[in-house]
Amino acid sequence: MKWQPVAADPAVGSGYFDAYAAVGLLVVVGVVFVAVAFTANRLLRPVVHSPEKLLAYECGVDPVGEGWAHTQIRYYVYAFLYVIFAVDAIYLFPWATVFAAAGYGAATLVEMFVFIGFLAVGLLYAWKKGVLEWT
Amino acid sequence: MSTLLAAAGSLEPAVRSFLSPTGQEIVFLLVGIAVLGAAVVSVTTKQLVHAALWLVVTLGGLAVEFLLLTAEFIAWVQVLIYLGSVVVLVLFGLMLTRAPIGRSPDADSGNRWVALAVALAAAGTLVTLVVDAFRTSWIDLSPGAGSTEATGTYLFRYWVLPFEALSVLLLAALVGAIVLSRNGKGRIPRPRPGKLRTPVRSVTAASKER
Amino acid sequence: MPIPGSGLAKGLAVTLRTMTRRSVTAQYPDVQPVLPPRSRGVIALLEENCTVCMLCARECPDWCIYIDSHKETLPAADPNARARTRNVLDRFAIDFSLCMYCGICIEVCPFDALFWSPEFEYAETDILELTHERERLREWMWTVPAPPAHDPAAEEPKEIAMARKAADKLAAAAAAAEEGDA
Amino acid sequence: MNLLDTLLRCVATLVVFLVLPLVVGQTEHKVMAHMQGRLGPMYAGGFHGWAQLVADGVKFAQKEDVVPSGADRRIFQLAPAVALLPYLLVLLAIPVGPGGFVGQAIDAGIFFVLAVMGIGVLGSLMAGWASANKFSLLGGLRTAAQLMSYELPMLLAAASVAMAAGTVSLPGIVDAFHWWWIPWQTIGAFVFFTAGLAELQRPPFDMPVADSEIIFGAYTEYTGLRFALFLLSEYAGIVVVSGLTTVLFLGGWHGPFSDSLGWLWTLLKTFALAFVVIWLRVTYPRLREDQLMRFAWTVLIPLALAQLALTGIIKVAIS
Repeated sequence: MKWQPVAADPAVGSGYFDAYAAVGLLVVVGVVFVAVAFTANRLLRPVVHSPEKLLAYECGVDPVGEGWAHTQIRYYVYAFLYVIFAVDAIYLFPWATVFAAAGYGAATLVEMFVFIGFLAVGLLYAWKKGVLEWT
Repeated sequence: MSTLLAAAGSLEPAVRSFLSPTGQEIVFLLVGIAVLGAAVVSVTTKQLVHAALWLVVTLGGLAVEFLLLTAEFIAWVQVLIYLGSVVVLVLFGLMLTRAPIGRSPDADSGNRWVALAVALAAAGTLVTLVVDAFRTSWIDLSPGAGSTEATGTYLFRYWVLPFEALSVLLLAALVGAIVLSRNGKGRIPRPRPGKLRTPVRSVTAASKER
Repeated sequence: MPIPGSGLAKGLAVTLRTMTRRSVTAQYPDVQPVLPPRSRGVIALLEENCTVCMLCARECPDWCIYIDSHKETLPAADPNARARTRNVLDRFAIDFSLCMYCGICIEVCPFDALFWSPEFEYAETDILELTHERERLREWMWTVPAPPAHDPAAEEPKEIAMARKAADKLAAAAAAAEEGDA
Repeated sequence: MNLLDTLLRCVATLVVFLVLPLVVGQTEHKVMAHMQGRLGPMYAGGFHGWAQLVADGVKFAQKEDVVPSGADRRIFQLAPAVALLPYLLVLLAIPVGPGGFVGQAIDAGIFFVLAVMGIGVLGSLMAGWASANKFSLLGGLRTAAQLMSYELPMLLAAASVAMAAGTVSLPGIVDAFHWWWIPWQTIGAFVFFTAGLAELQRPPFDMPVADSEIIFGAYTEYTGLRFALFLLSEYAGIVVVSGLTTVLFLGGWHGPFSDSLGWLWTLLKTFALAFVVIWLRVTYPRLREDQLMRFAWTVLIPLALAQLALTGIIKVAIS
């Protein structure tokens, strides 16, 4: 769809709002589906209480301690890396739609390469510093 | 600049009445109230992970608001970045440290009144700013004005320099994250499960001596 | 130097090839399996041969054989002789929920009272039912296959050889007596 | 706006959402069995066990709903729905045939699809945290780490297609497709499909649910219908990832006689990819956690960046 800088015509808007109304309707349909499934489940299922059944499953023995254990914190760095790179990747999409159009061309390509280049440097830095090593 | 102005809509005084709202306006208002409610619950709940999940509702609701304002691109960026990564990052962090099921007695901050004051001040400033900037002007929402293509056009026509500056900022953030995750010199002395605590070399040397 | 990824491709080829072949699954309840000879299904008891020597119960690695017996005194046939005692079997049970089918009991039985039967369809819904009492064990005897024939080139079994030797000796003695008479 | 028409499209999407994953699941049962020299289900429904998954569904619907006593009840119960519904929404936007044969065309197609799929992770995270079980928590953490590592190559590869087509609308991308895109975008297709597989936590990328070490990851405590919903979301995920790869990289409805049989082409390509998903599962062993991370950050992301550069240069060269 070509973007047209046309303002103040309510008729133009119908397609856009229709599309997202359909999405909203599908959300409702999905929620109704889940609700119906669980109502059916509620009517069909047996309920037999036993305290053992409600214990946390730990390979058949009684659970030890509580439901939390200390885990390695190393992967947290990649979460940071991901957020930064994701913000970067987002900018690729608006660029992707316009860079080949008339009036942008090579200059925009170079701009983007500079942008990606900076991040590639960041990735290389991370690599070099041993962040991307796991063993 | 004409496209920019056109996209912003006419800045003429309102000719429409606020008393006959359209469907979108009603939905916008309802979602806005829901977002506000979720935000309040998110900061007042005593359960850490619940707070993060209410944040999901808040941010998701904001995405819907963006959609209703025809800012399609921003809306999905909101979902992708805030719901998909920032909240996941927060949840990840909470689970890695300590987020027990149930209430956390230490979740209350002593600064709550200060925080409330700052929040109210910030909100007041923003509302005043927006009201002052737009007064009663009516902006017609034309779908497409917030599409990916339109955003790309603006970004690469008028805002190239900030865009490039952003890449430097992101690089700085990246380097900062890496530096922060290491304690000064060399690598973090990480305990390595499944490996001998004693250096491997000495073990092999000992076996050679034998 | 192999091409990188050739191992991965080879793996994919193996699974794809296997898919095109006929599967080897035996469709058991519909098609009865062809069991190899000497299959270990269940242990059968030939009660008449049992002398309550308790060897099987003692050798059983997981103690799944239960034997109860009492002694019976047989009146002596000859007034000068002592009265003889005999062990009488009261209970012989194997708990197949414990049994690991090692077959040691069968090996050690000196009087051929225990046998392998190839029957294997005796699953139960109650674990207690898996303890087969002697009646049940005796029933399994009907399913014990005849022992396989000896190899034609094999040596004659010792029992038969000895019996034949004795018979031959008797025959020879009889023949000698006849000759002496004559 | 024609409400009835839209409602019909939504219900049709729901039906597709419920049927296709079952077909893929049944295919997996049979294909996996035969690849391992077995037969797979043979009884349910009479002919080669075709109704096995229907029977499973009926069984799941009758099962008791157990919520562990230590669990955070609400979140525990909400998690399967959060994991499931995003795939339903994504299915709406995947174009099947030419001329508007799509649940609902959305202008920001790729964006919508990637953003909404990202929400599904929250379901696993909620399940992992709320179960009050160490294995679940570990599974949830692994899920988060894995999805964060693989979301990025997926985004980059999708951006490459958006560059080639000059649009982010899914029907627009398929319309702009030419056969020579396939060699041009091979690397992107590989990266996208592999990263998609990892997002689904399918073997060989199933570290977060590694059954031999952390039982079933975030889903350990789930029973009955809630467990079934998680399973359904996994198979719906296969359909969605295969469908998206088809639409983005394999030309969707393009093929011989594509005017009338376009939808058939899309379905065929989707099923071929779903078969590949199953095939990979049967063939390869599970990657270790460090291998997973290294693969994403040192193989897929550089490859995706290279693909971006290639796409940009060629696109500018030909325009």
